[in-house]
Amino acid sequence: MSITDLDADRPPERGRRRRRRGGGRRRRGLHEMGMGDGSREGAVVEDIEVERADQFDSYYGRPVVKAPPWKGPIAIYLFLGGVAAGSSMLAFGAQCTERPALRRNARLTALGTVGLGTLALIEDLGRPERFLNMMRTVKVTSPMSLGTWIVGGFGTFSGVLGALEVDRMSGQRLPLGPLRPLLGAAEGPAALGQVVLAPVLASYTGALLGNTVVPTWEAGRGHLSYLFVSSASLAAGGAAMVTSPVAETGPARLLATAGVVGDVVSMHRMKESMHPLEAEPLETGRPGTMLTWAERLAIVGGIGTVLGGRNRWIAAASGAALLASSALTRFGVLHAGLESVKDPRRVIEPQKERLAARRAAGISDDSITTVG
Amino acid sequence: MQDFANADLIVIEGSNMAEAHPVAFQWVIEAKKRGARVIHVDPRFTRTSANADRHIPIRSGTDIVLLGGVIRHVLENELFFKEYVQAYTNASTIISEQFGDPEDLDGLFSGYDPESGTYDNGTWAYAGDADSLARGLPERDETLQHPRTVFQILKRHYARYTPQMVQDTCGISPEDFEHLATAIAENSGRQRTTMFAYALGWTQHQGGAQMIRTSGILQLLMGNMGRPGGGIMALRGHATIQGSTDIPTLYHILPGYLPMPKVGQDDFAEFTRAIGTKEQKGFWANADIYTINLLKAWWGEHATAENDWGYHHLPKLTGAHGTYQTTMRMLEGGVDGFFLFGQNPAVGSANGRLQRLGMANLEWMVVRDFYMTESATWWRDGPEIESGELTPEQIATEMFFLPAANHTEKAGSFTQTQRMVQWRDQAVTPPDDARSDLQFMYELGCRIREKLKDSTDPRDRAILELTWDYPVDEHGEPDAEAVLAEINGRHLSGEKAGQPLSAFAEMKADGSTDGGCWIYTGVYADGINQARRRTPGQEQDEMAADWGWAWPANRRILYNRASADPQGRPWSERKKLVWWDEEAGSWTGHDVPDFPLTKRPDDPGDPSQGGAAALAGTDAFTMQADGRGWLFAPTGMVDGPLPTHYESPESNIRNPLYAQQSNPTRVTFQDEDNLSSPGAMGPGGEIYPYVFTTYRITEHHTAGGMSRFLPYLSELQPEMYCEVSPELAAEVGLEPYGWATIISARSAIEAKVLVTERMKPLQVGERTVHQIGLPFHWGQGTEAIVRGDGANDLIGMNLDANTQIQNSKNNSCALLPGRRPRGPERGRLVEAYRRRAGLIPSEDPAVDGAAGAPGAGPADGTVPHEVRGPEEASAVPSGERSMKEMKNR
Amino acid sequence: MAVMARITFLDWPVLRQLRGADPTGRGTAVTSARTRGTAPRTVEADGVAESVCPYCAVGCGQRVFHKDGRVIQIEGNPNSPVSRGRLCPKGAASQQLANSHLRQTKVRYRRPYGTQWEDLELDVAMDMIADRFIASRRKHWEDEDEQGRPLRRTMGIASLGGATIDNEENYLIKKFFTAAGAIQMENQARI
Amino acid sequence: MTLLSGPDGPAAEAGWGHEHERKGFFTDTSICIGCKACEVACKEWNRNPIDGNLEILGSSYDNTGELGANTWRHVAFVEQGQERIDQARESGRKLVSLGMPGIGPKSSGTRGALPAGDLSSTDRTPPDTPEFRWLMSSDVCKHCTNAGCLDVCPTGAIFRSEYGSVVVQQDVCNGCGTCVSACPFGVIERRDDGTISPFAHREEKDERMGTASKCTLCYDRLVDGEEPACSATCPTQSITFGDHDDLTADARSRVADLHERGMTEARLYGANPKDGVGGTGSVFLLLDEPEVYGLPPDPQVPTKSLPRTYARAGIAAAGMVAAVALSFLGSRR
Repeated sequence: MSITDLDADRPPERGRRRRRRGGGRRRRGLHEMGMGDGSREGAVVEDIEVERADQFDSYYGRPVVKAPPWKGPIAIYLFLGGVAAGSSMLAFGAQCTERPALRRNARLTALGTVGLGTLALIEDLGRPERFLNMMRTVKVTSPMSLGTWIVGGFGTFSGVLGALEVDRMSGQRLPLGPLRPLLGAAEGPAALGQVVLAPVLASYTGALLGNTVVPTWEAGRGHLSYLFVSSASLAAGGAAMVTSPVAETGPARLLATAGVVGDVVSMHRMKESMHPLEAEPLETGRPGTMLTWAERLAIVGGIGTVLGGRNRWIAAASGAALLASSALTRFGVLHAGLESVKDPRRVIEPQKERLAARRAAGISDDSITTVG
Repeated sequence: MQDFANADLIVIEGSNMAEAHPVAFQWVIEAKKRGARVIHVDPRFTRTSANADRHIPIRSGTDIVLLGGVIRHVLENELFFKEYVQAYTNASTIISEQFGDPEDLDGLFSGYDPESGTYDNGTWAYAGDADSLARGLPERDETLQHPRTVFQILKRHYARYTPQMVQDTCGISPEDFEHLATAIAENSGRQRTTMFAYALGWTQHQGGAQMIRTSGILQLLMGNMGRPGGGIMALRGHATIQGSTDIPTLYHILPGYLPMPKVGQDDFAEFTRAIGTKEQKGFWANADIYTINLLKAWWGEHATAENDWGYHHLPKLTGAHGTYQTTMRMLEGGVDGFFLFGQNPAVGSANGRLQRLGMANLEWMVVRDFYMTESATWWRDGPEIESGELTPEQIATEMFFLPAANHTEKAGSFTQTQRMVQWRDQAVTPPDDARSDLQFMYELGCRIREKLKDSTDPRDRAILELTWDYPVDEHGEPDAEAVLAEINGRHLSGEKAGQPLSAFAEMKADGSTDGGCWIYTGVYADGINQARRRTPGQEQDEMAADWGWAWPANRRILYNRASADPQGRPWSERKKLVWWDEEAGSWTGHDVPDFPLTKRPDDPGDPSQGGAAALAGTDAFTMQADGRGWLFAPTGMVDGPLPTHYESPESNIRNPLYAQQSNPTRVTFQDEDNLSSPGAMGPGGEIYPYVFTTYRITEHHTAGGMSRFLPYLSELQPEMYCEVSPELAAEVGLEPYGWATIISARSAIEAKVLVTERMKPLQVGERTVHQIGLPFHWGQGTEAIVRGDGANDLIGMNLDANTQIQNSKNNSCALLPGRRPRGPERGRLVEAYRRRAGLIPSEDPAVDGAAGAPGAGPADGTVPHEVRGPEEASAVPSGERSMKEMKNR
Repeated sequence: MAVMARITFLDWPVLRQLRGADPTGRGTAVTSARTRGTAPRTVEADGVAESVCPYCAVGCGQRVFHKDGRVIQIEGNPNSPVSRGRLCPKGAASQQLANSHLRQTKVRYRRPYGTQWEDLELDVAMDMIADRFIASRRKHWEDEDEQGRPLRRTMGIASLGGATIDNEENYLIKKFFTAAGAIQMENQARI
Repeated sequence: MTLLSGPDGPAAEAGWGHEHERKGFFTDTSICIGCKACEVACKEWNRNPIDGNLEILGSSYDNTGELGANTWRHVAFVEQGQERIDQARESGRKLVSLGMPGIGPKSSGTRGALPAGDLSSTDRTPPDTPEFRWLMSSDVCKHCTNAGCLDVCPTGAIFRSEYGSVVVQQDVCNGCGTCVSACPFGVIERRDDGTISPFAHREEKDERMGTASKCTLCYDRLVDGEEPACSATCPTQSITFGDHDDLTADARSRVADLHERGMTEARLYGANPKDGVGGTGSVFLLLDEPEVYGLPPDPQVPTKSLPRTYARAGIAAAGMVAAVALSFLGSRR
């Protein structure tokens, strides 16, 4: 509407700046800017416009729950922790079945990945210098607390075993002095300890994410551990295929293949068990793309492993594909979760449905909303 | 405040109480919990409406029609409180034969002088012989049947204020009107009371004082004055805005509502007789004593009976010298120096542009504030600098910014909205150069006196003879209690010499006492700072008489004699406040009785004496010369004895009641930057088709000097916005939370758009009226945390003649989507609209479009830079009404 | 880690979990020494001054806690019969009113046609203002009007006050300005 | 070892014994005037940074948006028309008919000296202003009986106080952020930015930066016998503080009173100890469905299903062990 010729002199409208806090969280979308009637707003989540649902109420489309402040390093940790766990189990198997190269490489992989993973974990803390406060308590109600102790123990054992392997590789040139015999004596217990903690290390992260109210993770509560151990298995297998000669990587290939099957199956079963709104972030947007590629790479890697695993190059390539697949799975799941909180419908709709279902089933005394 | 809880119905009109006075609103909630109803009448649905039982949207500026309609309703249906009306109001008083009502004169009262645009109120007088009138005994007809009784005049005056008229003027449905009228009728009488609360939604109109009068009439008719849970609560907006009218820094009055002398009042006796005569009833009969005591307080031993107590030291007024007149004078170059004591006129006063241009025309100015407000920095970052019109290099004004001490850094008293004086203890000393205004003024005075000490110029005598010696502490801060003691007054001679007075009745006319503000006498009784009394509220009844001190005489509810029937018995057990105790032979009750303590209810009064002795036992309105509550105000109002509806000057609606469109006494200033839309009176009115109204919100304070510099308040309301209805947004093409440009005949500003159903278009006759809400807290500058365009830039300096307060509530504008132009283009946009509206035709500039139009104010455009309406308006203390009128902020 | 270092071994929450009544580590077992020593900052105040809110005219009571010459907290005064201890957002922000970093505590001076603020001694500023007051008062002095009636006033000086200045301050301003003949004295009460 | 709090109440279960009554808030949104004094008093006391970009957020008068690291009290503003009010009234009525703990005997005890007309059971005429309403509600940490944030905190930084409130020890927290994802109400958040003074003193260091942050129920005031800053300042006492049991009783009688006046839209939120978080320490009276205020309709503390989640993790771990074992067994040389 132009009333005067002076209108042309107006400065352009400023683009809507985002709120500083909360990273990319968007405070309002087009629909919310409607009439200030906060009760009845369609929601706009980043980059995806969800059509306005008339039955849907929220407060200006703002999130009901918050995403944890977890960024890339956490996905890296999830990935590396899985590789470490699987590798240590391969190393233990290799130790038992006398596959020295696999044993050595897997042990070193485990040490490297758990070390880097721990650094990533620390990096993501708000106050990294207080990392050791994790060791103040043991809390059974906190997967993070238990996980810290698991990582701590696993890391210690990995350190012992890694040091041994490095010492061996360098022809016992590490300046270990009197510690060397001790270290040697510790190999057995350390390997045992490592292999006991490893599967828990691989699976607890499922509980870590599952034990939240982040819609997609919460809904995946019953499946995430399966997905994560599968992903750990295929990644560890892949790592071994990259690092070790084909002669010794038979078990790794089998494990990787099993991992691929577990990965694909558990992901599908997880999605099926979810409310469509909760599953949506796993299938759309960047996380969806990552997960699609994760699946493709897993399948390609799996086929490569099965069909060409005895060829060093194909094995290495397949291993790399599997590693990438696992990393993408972790990134995808992490970001799908972070994404899922942005649309309050993913929280409200499933909750309303479950509340209605309970009421329909005659349970009406457990609602948070009451009239007396 | 606490008295809200005693009301059965609370009508909040012209106030957004929950937002502007949130803590006082607890008493409204309390009343609601006790079962009271709350009705909110307001153009906007606000946070007050959200907590009311009903919100009635009203077209801004039509309150007199709505309440006039209720008055008609209760008169026609005999729903008024007859016993009360007969005993305590002037309903039965007969008015002069010469009186002519707007009903007869099509919108004008008798006595109008079109030349000056003012009334001679001689024809509004009571009937009766001069001597009886002087003694407050006019002719009366107790049957109320005489056609010239106030009662009958009132009936005729409001006869056409019908529900239909209410609908056609206010845009209020008959159902809403019925609801309000019925609620008021049902909640008045012996058993129940209705309370009105208003604020700037009434005062900031040209005719605002009359809006308050309308509710005063209604409350008198319903018997709600002087009773618990009744009355009219003026919700004032600043910590001691009541105090600053009681002890004024206002041009037209001296402390205690004594007027400033006007030119020609060269005789002291003549001056005091103009305030109150010795023969008249009530407490104004002693005006001479109050004045003498004030002059004694100021000039001490130099004030003697021989020299008229130093009366001739007082400067004389020649007209209105209000803040807007001063602005015009600044623009003309007639003012050199300007002091701002914590005020931000660049943002807070009407027509911000003229305010800033005025300041740019000074030689020097002193800004005393906590922060670098826009009034301190306009010369470097004001809108006129942005537009390139001015540069600092062109501005000669020498600026002194002196940091001020805040309320925790000095001791002193505030008087809150219910006249209660409360003392603040000092917590800490002010930082660095920060000083209290007390210290600043005292020290400046000392320095000036020192510099003039050898002067023989008679002009300087008033300064040199001034009592100007207060004890100071080690930081040079004067003892505020010593000042309070002077305000209170003391015995100067006799056995009590040096002791404080305990009541203004102790003041003497012989110079043996002094007192700086007679209504505050008693605040320092017994040498104790009564304002500092702090008996916890939990340990007292609701009246809480031992907390602080309320003037006069620690009385919490004025005219509380009226809470008892003529025989002195409470109207009802439920609404008991003050009553006659036959055994004790005195008035008693929960409050300090507002009546001579031992005067019996059946005392006929002694007309041969003046003052309190002349009051009859039923003359409950003790400040009035006839002892009655005034339904009809023969004096005191410059625009008529009865409230009459006029349209706002910029209104696009023709006055549905009279040919007279706008208030004929309204005041305006001619300036090319102070133009007005002709509204319905000229073709150009349609160029500014929408009404805008400005207001305060909870999160900010006035011009922002005490809120926009505070992070925690700034984040709550960070940007200037306008509130529009969905219908208006659609009509204009506004995007929610996008930008809009609002253009008035004065300026153009931009604001974020809040599209909300809280704004409702009103159907008024054929026309759909769209109202736009604009909070006025923001200003253009660079120092505050949050900044924005100032709504007051849109408002003209157009004043109510009674109070000289500007009309901020009802002005017209155009509305465009998008941001306003930058730089000089902003001015061009404003000009383009003016041209289209015909406000600046090329050959005949600066003529108000309303001039010459039928029924318009007669002298529009002819009086340059001058006011219409004599300043004596609020300068004449005529009792109840004028007390109230002082509260119009 | 500094925090860990301060914790003695026996204070280690894991041991407290094992020893005490809080095995899940969600209460007494995990409190830090600082938490156990928690105290409100108001207890450290040197004093509490009873005051009144400087914003609107309701007149809510305030308690001003101060320490080392600075206001550290302002709260509602529960004893006030008007406000019963409650404050609105502005009243609740009054501590910030006193301590905001934007507060200006030094005299600033801008000379005619100047483009910047300059520093100025308070004493010098007061003297300059007194000189200007006297000069402007004289320059615009009016002894009488055109009809020869006494006026005894000056139109050269005006003032506009907010309504947060105390009664005592208003009184001195009114008193001095009136004595000086400066009648153009106004207040927020007319805005 | 109980994962969730038992019948003795949260404080007792956390090792405090029974010395103190459980404290909490009752926020009666039907008398909230949206003044935001609670937000300011909270920030003043806790010296919390301001939020946002100093821009209008586009949600009526709400410009702080939501509860978070810096804003511990948040006032929501919702504008609604007639249709929505009818729906709210209807949904409130339905709650009654669900056979939930019913409204107690009718009482008009709070009416004051004069009975305000006969409001017998047949008169269910809703009060005035039915065409439009503007809801305001001050939200705050719920101080859940079973608090997700507290349960998942790995450092013990979050603890249950002797008053039953849930408090973050900011000298302990290392900012892992797990608690953020465990709060069903989206309350707790890690403070990653924010400053009290936007222009001056930007360098001013907030020692609490990087740690999780939320309402402490003014723990540092309670220990001295003071009430929390927000409830102390609330002009209309929409926010009240006190013993949890008393407040819940008040809340119940208030909701009964409103229903009696025809305001069937009134309902309580958090007053049911059987709900998914075991009831909340902060109880609310709402005038519409919780989601309208940004509250979850059926929050569940994650810990409730933690045993099952752990079991899944165990099975998965076992499965991995089996897979590895089989891999070696299956590829014997």
